[in-house]
Amino acid sequence: MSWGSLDEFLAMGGYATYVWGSYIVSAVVLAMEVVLLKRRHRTLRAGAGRSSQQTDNLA
Amino acid sequence: MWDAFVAVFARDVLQAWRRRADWLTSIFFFVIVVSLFPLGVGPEPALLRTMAPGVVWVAALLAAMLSLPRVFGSDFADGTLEQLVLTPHPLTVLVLAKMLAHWLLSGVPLALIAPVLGLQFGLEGGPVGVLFAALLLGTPCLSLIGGVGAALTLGVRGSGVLIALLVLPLYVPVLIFGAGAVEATVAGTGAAGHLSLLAAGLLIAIVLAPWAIAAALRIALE
Amino acid sequence: MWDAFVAVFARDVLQAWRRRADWLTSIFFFVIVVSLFPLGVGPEPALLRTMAPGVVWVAALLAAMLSLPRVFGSDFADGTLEQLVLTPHPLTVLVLAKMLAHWLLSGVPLALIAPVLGLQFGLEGGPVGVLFAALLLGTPCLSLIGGVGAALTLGVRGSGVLIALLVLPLYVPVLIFGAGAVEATVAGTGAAGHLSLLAAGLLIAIVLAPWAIAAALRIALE
Amino acid sequence: MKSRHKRLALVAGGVAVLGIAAALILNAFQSNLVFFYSPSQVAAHEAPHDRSFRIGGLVEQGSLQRQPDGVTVRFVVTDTAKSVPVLYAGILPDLFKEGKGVVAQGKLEADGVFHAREVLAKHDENYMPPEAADALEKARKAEHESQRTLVMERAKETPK
Amino acid sequence: MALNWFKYSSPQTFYPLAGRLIPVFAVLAAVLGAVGLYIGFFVAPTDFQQGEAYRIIFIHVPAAWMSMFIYLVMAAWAALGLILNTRLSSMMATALAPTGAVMTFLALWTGSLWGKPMWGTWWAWDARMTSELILLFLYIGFMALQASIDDPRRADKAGAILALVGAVNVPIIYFSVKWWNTLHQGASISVGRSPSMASTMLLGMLVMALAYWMYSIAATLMRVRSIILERERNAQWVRDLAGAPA
Amino acid sequence: MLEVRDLACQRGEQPLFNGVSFDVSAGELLWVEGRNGSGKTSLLRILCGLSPAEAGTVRWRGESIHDAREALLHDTLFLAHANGLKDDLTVAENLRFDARLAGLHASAERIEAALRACGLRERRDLAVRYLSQGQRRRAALARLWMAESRKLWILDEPFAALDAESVDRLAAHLGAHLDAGGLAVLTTHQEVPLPAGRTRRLRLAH
Amino acid sequence: MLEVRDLACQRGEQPLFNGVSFDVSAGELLWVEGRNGSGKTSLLRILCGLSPAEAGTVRWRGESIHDAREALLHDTLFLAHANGLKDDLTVAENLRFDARLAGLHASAERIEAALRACGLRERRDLAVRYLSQGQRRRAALARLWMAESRKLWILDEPFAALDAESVDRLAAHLGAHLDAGGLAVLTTHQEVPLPAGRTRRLRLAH
Ligand code: HEM
Ligand SMILES: Nc1ncnc2c1ncn2[C@@H]1O[C@H](COP(=O)(O)OP(=O)(O)OP(=O)(O)O)[C@@H](O)[C@H]1O
Ligand SMILES: Nc1ncnc2c1ncn2[C@@H]1O[C@H](COP(=O)(O)OP(=O)(O)OP(=O)(O)O)[C@@H](O)[C@H]1O
Ligand SMILES: [Mg+2]
Ligand SMILES: [Mg+2]
Repeated sequence: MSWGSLDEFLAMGGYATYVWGSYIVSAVVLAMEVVLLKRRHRTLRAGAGRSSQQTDNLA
Repeated sequence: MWDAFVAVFARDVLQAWRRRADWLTSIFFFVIVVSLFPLGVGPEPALLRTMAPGVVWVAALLAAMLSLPRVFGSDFADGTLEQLVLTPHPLTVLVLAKMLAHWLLSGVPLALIAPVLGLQFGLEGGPVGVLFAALLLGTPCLSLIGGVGAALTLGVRGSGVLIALLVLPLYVPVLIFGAGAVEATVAGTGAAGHLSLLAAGLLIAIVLAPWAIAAALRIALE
Repeated sequence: MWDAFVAVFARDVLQAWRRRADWLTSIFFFVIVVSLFPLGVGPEPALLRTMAPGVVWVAALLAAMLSLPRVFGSDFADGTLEQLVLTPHPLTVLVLAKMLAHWLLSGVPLALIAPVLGLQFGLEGGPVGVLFAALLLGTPCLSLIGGVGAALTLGVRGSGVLIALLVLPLYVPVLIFGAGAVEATVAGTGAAGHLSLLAAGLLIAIVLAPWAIAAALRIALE
Repeated sequence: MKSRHKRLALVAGGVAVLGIAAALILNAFQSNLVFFYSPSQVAAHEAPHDRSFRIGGLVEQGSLQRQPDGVTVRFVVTDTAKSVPVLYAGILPDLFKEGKGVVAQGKLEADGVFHAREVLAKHDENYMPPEAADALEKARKAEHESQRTLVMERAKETPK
Repeated sequence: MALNWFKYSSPQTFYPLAGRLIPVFAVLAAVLGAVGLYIGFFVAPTDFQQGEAYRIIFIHVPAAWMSMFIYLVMAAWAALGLILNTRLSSMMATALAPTGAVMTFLALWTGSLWGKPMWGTWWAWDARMTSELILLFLYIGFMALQASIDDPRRADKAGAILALVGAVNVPIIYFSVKWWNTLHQGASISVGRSPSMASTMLLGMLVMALAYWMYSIAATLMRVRSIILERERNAQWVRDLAGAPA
Repeated sequence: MLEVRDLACQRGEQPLFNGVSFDVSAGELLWVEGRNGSGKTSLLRILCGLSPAEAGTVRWRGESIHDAREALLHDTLFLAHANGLKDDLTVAENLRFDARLAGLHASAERIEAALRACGLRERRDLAVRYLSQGQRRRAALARLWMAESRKLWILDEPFAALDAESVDRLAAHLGAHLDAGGLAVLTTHQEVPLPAGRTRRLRLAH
Repeated sequence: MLEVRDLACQRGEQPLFNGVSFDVSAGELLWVEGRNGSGKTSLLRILCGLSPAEAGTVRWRGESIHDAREALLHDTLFLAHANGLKDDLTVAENLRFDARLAGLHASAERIEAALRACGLRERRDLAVRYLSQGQRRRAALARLWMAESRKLWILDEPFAALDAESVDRLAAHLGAHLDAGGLAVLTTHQEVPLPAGRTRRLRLAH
């Protein structure tokens, strides 16, 4: 299958809203999940560091 | 075991009788919710007749749900639940007794009142009978499924609405087949299929729900 | 006095924040209840559109009501209510703070989410805006009136039915004018009348309800 | 010892009850719990009377007529055994074509015409390029006209 | 072998293992996703009846499959945690839920965007769609329940019971199109029947399904690592991680 | 300062007590004794205006508490059988809101000090639902360490569930309160070292 | 008969206790002491199988309580901080249901006798919500007068809120229970006359 032009590709045979609506939302949602997961893990690692430093200070 | 079953059942019924205001309220609530719809939607008879099964069932769902937090909540707060768990009898059996009492006090009255409400909405004899039968089969499911939600949310922050979130999705099939039974009768296509699905659901719930409830209660007490 | 008002308000909000699962779920509850109706009634678009205002309002009423027992119930059980009554500030003011917190946490989110649900039921822009406005005016009424009921139900045995009888009739006008406002907009007759009635009801409730609630709380503690 | 017996009895009872439940479920699928009714069911008076319901089937080849007003269409829904004429005013879904599946919501009027308020397309689970579909169609036509594989066949079979 | 299992069922040993596995699955997901999209958009032909709109299939079906599959896996881990009392199993269940909910949401979203042009409606209350919506509520209920219980052990057990009770829904979703006649069409792929789909389309769908699968594994492992850190934050080994780069 | 005359109280059909009269003046503690159910709690609730009495009068600073309710409330701190704590809030939060509400001076340091005095510093950020029975009682009592502005303490079984050390601490604090010219009315079934010399007893015979 | 080995318990993030071991044999009473929050309640709940222990074993009649849960429950009576009474039912009703449920022998005369022993005969038909704090505790304790078949009594602060007379009565009853070959594990912060010679102490240091 080959598309005549980029426009034709973007038009998706007249179903652009639906096809791209699906694909873009899926991409955004999945990307967001990954970003949130990374952030959560990063803050946790940082937090682990801080709390251990605190105990170090106390000790 | 049987003695303990009866004791739990009798105590719950007696307590409900002492607090009859409480469960009368939930029945009253049912009646009010159903009666509110003609006020909100307008008095067109055909419209009301179409809505009737759905409205009655949704109201029944909500009424059953409203009474759920009480099922184990008060036992949990005053320490009787601990005593229940510490009896030498299988907890599932005692739980079944509690659920039976709950159904008798919240489900059966709804089933008895619903026909009157159905008539008010212009339903005829046949559909009203099916409505009654469907509620009689469906409300114990509501009690049992609801019991699982109630037990799971025991002693949990913000349990009231969490119950709704857990339980309402599980209520949906009961709602669909319950309302479907009446609608099918109105439409003249026969309600046997819907009713037997409701009955099957009830049997499954009777077997599985007490087990889940008992496990959840044990966890809540840990 | 102002300090105490803020303290009560802040405590209730903080407590709700601690139980944020609670009010997050209360939004879900509202959404789920509204979604139950198409399941029960059947999917016909015209029917759904007709029912929409009534359904949304009934659901709002229920969501507000579900959270009511908590407003004073937990304070009563754990003894904080006694402490509240024993402060040197006017109890009506403290009660008003509690009701404000309740509305902010239960009423406002409903008003915010209702437009989305209205769209799902096929309502258009104009009616949806009115739905929003009506809920914004109506939900504080529900909180205040419900507060009277909640206060009366505390402790006094056998009062449940009485409360249902007292409070639900008071809810009915809110419901009728609230749903009526939206229906009037759909019908193109303008919602100004309904909305100003709602506003009037709200003002009356703000003046009278705290007083009634305070009195009821004192009685409950005797 | 005794309590073990008790527990065993409880478990056995549970299993028996679940068995009954399974039987009831099977029984339920004998009757019609459906999203839509087929024209045969309508003909056999299994569909609701005086009430709105959904009808599902194929749009009969050559039955589609546009009324002069431009929005109203008439077509016949068939499951090859029976058929029902349908009247509808409104926007049709893209997949609405003669010979394809359709689900219409509306009411069967006394004149025997189904007045639809909503028309949905129901398509099958086959996916292929147009050329392949053409080839298949030609082969099938050549083989035998009467052996049309019907989209709605499965739906018809379901109640069994 | 058995020994290995026990070794890796301790959060402390699993944490670094997961850390090493994540890139593998992430890369697999990315590569398979790229290949799948290429096949989907540039190799697979137009459909004879749906035109280009059918291309939603490449993300709808994987999301729908994963939504059900993740629920089953979650229930299985939860049950394992309930019975064997292994901490890691319960953490896996907790970690799976949000990804499952995301998949369910995507299945609903893409399905409804697909339904509008093809069927003529965004939504119909048929058995397939309703039961999928219930699945979303079950996921949310599971997460809300666990979130509102402070004690993680209690949260695990309570969640496990809910997960098990809700598992009844999955076969209903899957078989709904068989049991009732729904608006949603039947399965294109089922055991004992050759797929009713052109082979390049099928290939694209399967590759995308694999990509989603790998993605789900990677996301779940990432989440389970966070959960391990949260729950074991007082263990010495977590404190020792402090200086080390994440 | 607190004058009680001919107080009578009835519960159900039987009178609980009749003609109870006493005075408590600044620096004095009244220990209300009596068997279970003899009406101690009922008496205390009447004193702070929560329940009405069947007959008799209660005067605070010379005024009837019905006419000068607010004056009484400004001066009174009441601790009931129930602890009056929110299970969902932490100890510190409970204390803070409670103090603000009661119009007590509740700076962070004072709360900290009160918590330390009650041996709850380490639990300050734990939700009350996780406290042990005695820790809850202590959290409720922490209020007393912020309540110098309150002259009249009415305490129903304040020593319940407390361990020996906490009992001593509370008794000492009561002594300090009396020294500062405060009054206290309390009940207890336990043998506790109440401030000697300044403690009067009232026995409700039933 | 009750053997506890190396019990450990954790609440929140900190261990409450570790390596707790003791034996209680027939006719003995174990008094679990400790400051507020030292883990007494937690220990008692582990003993009767309500909570899981972090580590360690509890054996009753030689069998682990996890394997022989039912045997333990047949022999055990547990009284918690909470009274386990239904506010809406009368004292007599509470007692009757409770006894039937626990499988105790609960004829009308026995209930009557138990009520008399607890000094609640006059309140027998009063709803529990109207009882005073101490009367409630007594109602909960009335169970002990019907529980000869229960060998192991686990009592969490049984003396709380009781007046002196009731304390003595309960202590005497405990003595009788031990005489009959029973066992008891209890906690209390009060100085009560526990059966001399047969009482052992376990101090949970925290
Ligand atoms: C909101 C609406 C929808 C929901 C909730 C939904 C849900 C699902 C689910 C749960 C599955 C997996 C079950 C299975 O594999 O049999 C599935 C599969 C599928 N869906 Fe949907 N769907 C929706 C709309 C649509 C639409 C509009 C189409 C096409 C026009 C579609 C086409 C498919 C296809 C082709 C499969 C794969 C079937 C197979 O090969 O097994 N879906 N859908
Ligand atoms: N409705 C009623 N009918 C009969 N008696 C009642 C009723 N309500 C309360 N009582 C009795 O009134 C008394 C209330 O006593 P109160 O609570 O003041 O006792 P107390 O001295 O504080 O006892 P405790 O030491 O146990 O706390 C109890 O004896 C109770 O049984
Ligand atoms: N989630 C938690 N985080 C931290 N500490 C906790 C948590 N849950 C419980 N605790 C602590 O565990 C202990 C529980 O003690 P327990 O109730 O067994 O005490 P106790 O010895 O019975 O005390 P009391 O004499 O007051 O009844 C308390 O110190 C409590 O603060
Ligand atoms: Mg008292
Ligand atoms: Mg304790």
